[in-house]
Amino acid sequence: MGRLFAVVVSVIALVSAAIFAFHVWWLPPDISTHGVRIDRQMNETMVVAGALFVLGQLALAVFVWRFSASETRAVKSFPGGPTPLVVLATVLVGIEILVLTFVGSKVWADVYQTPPAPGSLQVEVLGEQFAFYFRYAGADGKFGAMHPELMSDATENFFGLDPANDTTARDDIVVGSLVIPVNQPVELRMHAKDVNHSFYVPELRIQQDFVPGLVIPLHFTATTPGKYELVCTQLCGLGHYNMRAFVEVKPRADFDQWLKEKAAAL
Amino acid sequence: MTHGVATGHARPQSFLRRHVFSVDHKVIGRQYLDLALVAVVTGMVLSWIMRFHLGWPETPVPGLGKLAPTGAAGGVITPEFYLALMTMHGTIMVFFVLTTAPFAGFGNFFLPIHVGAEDMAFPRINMTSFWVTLLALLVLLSAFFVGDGPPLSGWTAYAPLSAVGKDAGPGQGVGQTLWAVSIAIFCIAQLLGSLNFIATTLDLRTRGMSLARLPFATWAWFITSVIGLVAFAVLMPACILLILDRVAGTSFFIPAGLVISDRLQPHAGGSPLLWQHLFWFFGHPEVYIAILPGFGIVSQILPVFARKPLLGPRVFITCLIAIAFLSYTVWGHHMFLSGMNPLSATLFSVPTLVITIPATIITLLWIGTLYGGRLRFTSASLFALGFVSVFVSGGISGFFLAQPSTDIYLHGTYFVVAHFHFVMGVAAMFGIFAGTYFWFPKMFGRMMNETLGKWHFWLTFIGVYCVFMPMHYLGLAGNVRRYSAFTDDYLQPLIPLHRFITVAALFTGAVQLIFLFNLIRSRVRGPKAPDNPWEATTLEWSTSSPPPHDNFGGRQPVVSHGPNEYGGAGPRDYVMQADPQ
Amino acid sequence: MIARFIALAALVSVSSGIAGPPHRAPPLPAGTISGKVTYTGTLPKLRPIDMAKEPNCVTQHPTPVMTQDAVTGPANSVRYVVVYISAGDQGAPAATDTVHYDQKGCLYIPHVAAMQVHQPLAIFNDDPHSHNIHPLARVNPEWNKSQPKGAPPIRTSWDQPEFIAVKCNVHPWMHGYFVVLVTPHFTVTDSTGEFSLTGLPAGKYTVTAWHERFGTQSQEVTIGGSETKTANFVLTARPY
Amino acid sequence: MSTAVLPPSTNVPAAPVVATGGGPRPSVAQTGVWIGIATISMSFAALTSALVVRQSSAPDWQHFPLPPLLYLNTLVLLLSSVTLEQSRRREAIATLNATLVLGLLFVLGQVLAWRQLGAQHLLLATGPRSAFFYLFTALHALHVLGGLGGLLYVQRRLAGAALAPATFKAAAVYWHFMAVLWLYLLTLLTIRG
Repeated sequence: MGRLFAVVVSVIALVSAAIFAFHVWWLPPDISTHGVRIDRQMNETMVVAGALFVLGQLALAVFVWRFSASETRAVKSFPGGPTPLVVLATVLVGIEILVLTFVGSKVWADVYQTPPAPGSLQVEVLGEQFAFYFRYAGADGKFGAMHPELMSDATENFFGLDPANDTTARDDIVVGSLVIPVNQPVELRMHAKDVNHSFYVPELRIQQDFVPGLVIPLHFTATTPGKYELVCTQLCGLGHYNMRAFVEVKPRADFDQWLKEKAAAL
Repeated sequence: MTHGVATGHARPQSFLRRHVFSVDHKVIGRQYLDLALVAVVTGMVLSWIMRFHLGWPETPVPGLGKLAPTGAAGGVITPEFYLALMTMHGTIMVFFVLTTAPFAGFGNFFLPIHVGAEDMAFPRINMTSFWVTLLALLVLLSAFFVGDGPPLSGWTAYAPLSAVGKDAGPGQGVGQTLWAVSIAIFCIAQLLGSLNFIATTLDLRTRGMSLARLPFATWAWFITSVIGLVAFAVLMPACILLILDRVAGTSFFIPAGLVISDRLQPHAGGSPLLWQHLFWFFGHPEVYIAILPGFGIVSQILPVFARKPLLGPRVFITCLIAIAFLSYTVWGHHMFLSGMNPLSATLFSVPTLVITIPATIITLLWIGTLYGGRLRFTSASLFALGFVSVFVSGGISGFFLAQPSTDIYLHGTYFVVAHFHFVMGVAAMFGIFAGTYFWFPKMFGRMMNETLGKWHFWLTFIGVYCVFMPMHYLGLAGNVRRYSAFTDDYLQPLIPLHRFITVAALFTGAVQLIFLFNLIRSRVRGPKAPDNPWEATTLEWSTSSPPPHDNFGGRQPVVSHGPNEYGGAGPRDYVMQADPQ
Repeated sequence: MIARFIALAALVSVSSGIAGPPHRAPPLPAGTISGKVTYTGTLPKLRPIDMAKEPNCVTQHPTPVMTQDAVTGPANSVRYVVVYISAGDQGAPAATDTVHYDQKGCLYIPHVAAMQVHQPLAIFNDDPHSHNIHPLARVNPEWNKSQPKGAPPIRTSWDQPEFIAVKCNVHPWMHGYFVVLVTPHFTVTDSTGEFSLTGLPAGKYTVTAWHERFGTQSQEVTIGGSETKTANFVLTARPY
Repeated sequence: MSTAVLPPSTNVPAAPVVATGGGPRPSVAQTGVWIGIATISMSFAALTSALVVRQSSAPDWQHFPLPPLLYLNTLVLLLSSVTLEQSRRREAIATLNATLVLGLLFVLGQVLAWRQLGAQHLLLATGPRSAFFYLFTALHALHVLGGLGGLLYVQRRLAGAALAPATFKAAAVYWHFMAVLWLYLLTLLTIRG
């Protein structure tokens, strides 16, 4: 039975690892400037963790195979006692932790602890049960103030703007898709209207929660034109699974044209 | 208050006092395990319905339309019903199975015997904590029968979704209040239980039972109860604040200006992140509350069946203590992307990674223990070995989630689901199974059927890998968790993989019927168990199977040996703790 | 299938404004109040509804749908105005025919559905995806239910008179009304803004016109016998 | 091979018979009380951090003077600790009864203080500071009531001359902790005004 156990564990470990190694299911291609480094960090972690996983499972398998019951043989203790194992684990895992932390925290810091590049396109994002809405400042470059008491889905006043009294709000463009120009830094300012939501675009390698009561900044640069899906990853209620929007990355000229059309329709 | 073991309590005569409102820790331990069994069957059935829905979202579930006319009219599961099932599945499993069975269940039965006491330090408090746990479970389950049904905010109940009331969705009215009340009640039960475990371990050890001679499982229960004491002492006030926000109009977690379903909420100034901090300060240690008893059980079982001592017992205990300490410094890794200060993400990441060192050491100690042993394969030892395997699988994926940079992509995906199901769900369940096969003879005086037990192991072992390993792949492909259907274009190609998982989950679930059958049949028809069927050393094996009311038949055992003396030469290769010097 | 056909037929009848219960024989002699609803002032600018998050709803509407909170017709006529007898009515048992409310192309059809208290209401989902129906009732019990593709219709009724806003949280632009009335005499204007309340016995009535954005107006009308009286309403529109 | 595991027959090695209760045992009651104190401290520490976070999360922390009655209540509670200590040292019933009365007075005084605040329209949901005030005082009062229950038990055992000194000590430790906890909460509520 020890041999059976060893074989089953080995097969499970090797098949599982092979599916990872051959990228049978894998991340979609990256379309952001910072994503390359996240992918590299992911790959490095995958190699290290994968090695530990396979080695751990195989060691278990080998020991179980080798030391199955035989009532005649005297038991032997592990050579050197626990000390070599403690040293092995501490050194091996310790080095791994140091490396991952040094490299990884730099990747993290570059995405979340740096200010957005000057000249970033400013877009306000509103997360609500169960949709995202996006706001561009319009011709005046200014966002109208948000008034929760004026928010109304029925009249499409998702951001609670007050165009009657607030002239900066009149030219704000509010749409249901995030349209951005390629290769231009974008800065989002994220508002939650009701409960927690999250902003996740797998291809952009970016994810960030919306928190009610806070305005959360997020910035990135998209490098490949196309249409991608933005989904909510923070449980927000019954329509959570259907809370999504599309991110359209357009060439600069197309983006300008789109913005002009939207402004004209106001 | 009681005077503990010195005066003891006589065996009561009435049926109610002996079997229902018993203060005997053994009866209470069995009651906890029975409660966990009811809970785990409920939780598993809920997960079947969820899995079925994920594979075939538009196919009506036969008969479900009658059971849940609101949530699944015509058998078609609504998104809110899916989320309600998910919330109840998580809450039931985490609190009423993974906390209850390995810790409160086995711990209650065996901790007093392990230390050589005739009962817990406070038997009446012990009884109270069981009945309070049952009350908490009943309050939670009652959410199925009220108003719009159970809450849908998940077992983490993030505010303000959980705090603002019924505007936030079906189930967020009475159902969510019942959830919060149930968890607050559960905290009371756990605090009382932990108090008993700690006092018993500290004060009621028999002669010769130094701390160094405590069996490993008891060490694990002791450390778990210290963790639990701190963790549940934080969760309870958090639940009280949540209840006040819901029913008394306070604003601890609800900020100003929220508009939910076109209604401006009458709250101001609260902090949603406060709930997350309080919850995860409890929530991460809770992971260790679920898994550390498994560590103890496996460390106790492996030497018995390898016929040699656990490698590095002192290292093992040092690592347990290190994990307990570190578990309180890592809660922020659940909140990397929550909107808290990004700098603190790095600070929380480091202890999270460091905690893998003691965990790795413990794993190596188990594998090293096998070296040079004479492994005997029983259902118990197979599940203990399986525990090592699934714990490695679950632990490794933690490397990805502990780093903020890779968590950016994987947070909120099935990768997380795979990780915690392996490490705290499956591994803890394997610990429970190992403990059951190991201690059943002692608890009920009858042997379990080994053939059925082994079939149960093999099918379950392969089954859980088929269920949970593919979830890593889903996560890598960006599959978001807590979705009731995958309508997004990029998720649709993943549905076949979901179907595979569903089939595997239904299969693995069905396999558990073997266990259930074995459990019930062996309780009445199993062959009589000898006192020490596995040739083990700890005190429970020095008394009869099952132990008498006062555990040692009016005698107080004297301990002269550690729990780890296996592999000696001679006809009997082990020395029992109660053997004379 | 037949039931579905009848459902649609009834739906058309409701949405085209002949919502009065047709099966009850009106007491004779009976009068009629008819008229037209128009507006003065500046209309709010209609915005195209952005349905981008639900692509199959986008494809169902080749030209973009405009918001429905201020729909007007030729000659300043106002659509979706509920005109009903708010006082003077003797009351009547609830109509037994079912009011049908449909979700199609991520819109509520009709936008405004008027019904009597206790009158059966059936809500259908004709879209190939899930909706949730959330009537924001305050007097009546509020509820919020999803209706996935393939789920049976939701059958219900309301016990108290109330103007209930209905929304779909999954598609925030979906917005409509259940107008629950005591009287059997009510109608919802079509794009001509014209209405006609028939079968009124002699007596003094208050006729009320309600519009979700332009507010409420009432007039007193006395019916002497078998006659037709005119009551026109002019509502005030504001740009914001 | 599964049968090979079972030893042919196992006799329980005879554990030496020892008279139960031999030798002095540490008081489990005292251990229990100290663990309880640790737990209660942890809960209030969590609530304290909640207060700090909540106070900084929005500028809506209203200022109101605490009812002066609280200071009188504080004296009553401190006095009860003194009488309890006297009772414990001399095993005297009279001073124990006085402690019970003072403890009850303290709880009644807290209720009166709530009523005074309520009369100023400062209720639980009025604002964050009043919410924390009611929460802290109510939770503390509940724990004091629990302590009173324990003291009642002590009183009954003392009257029946069946009280272990260690048990009395345990009850006293808990009661003194209630006073310490209250002083902490009062200070917190004052400096976080």
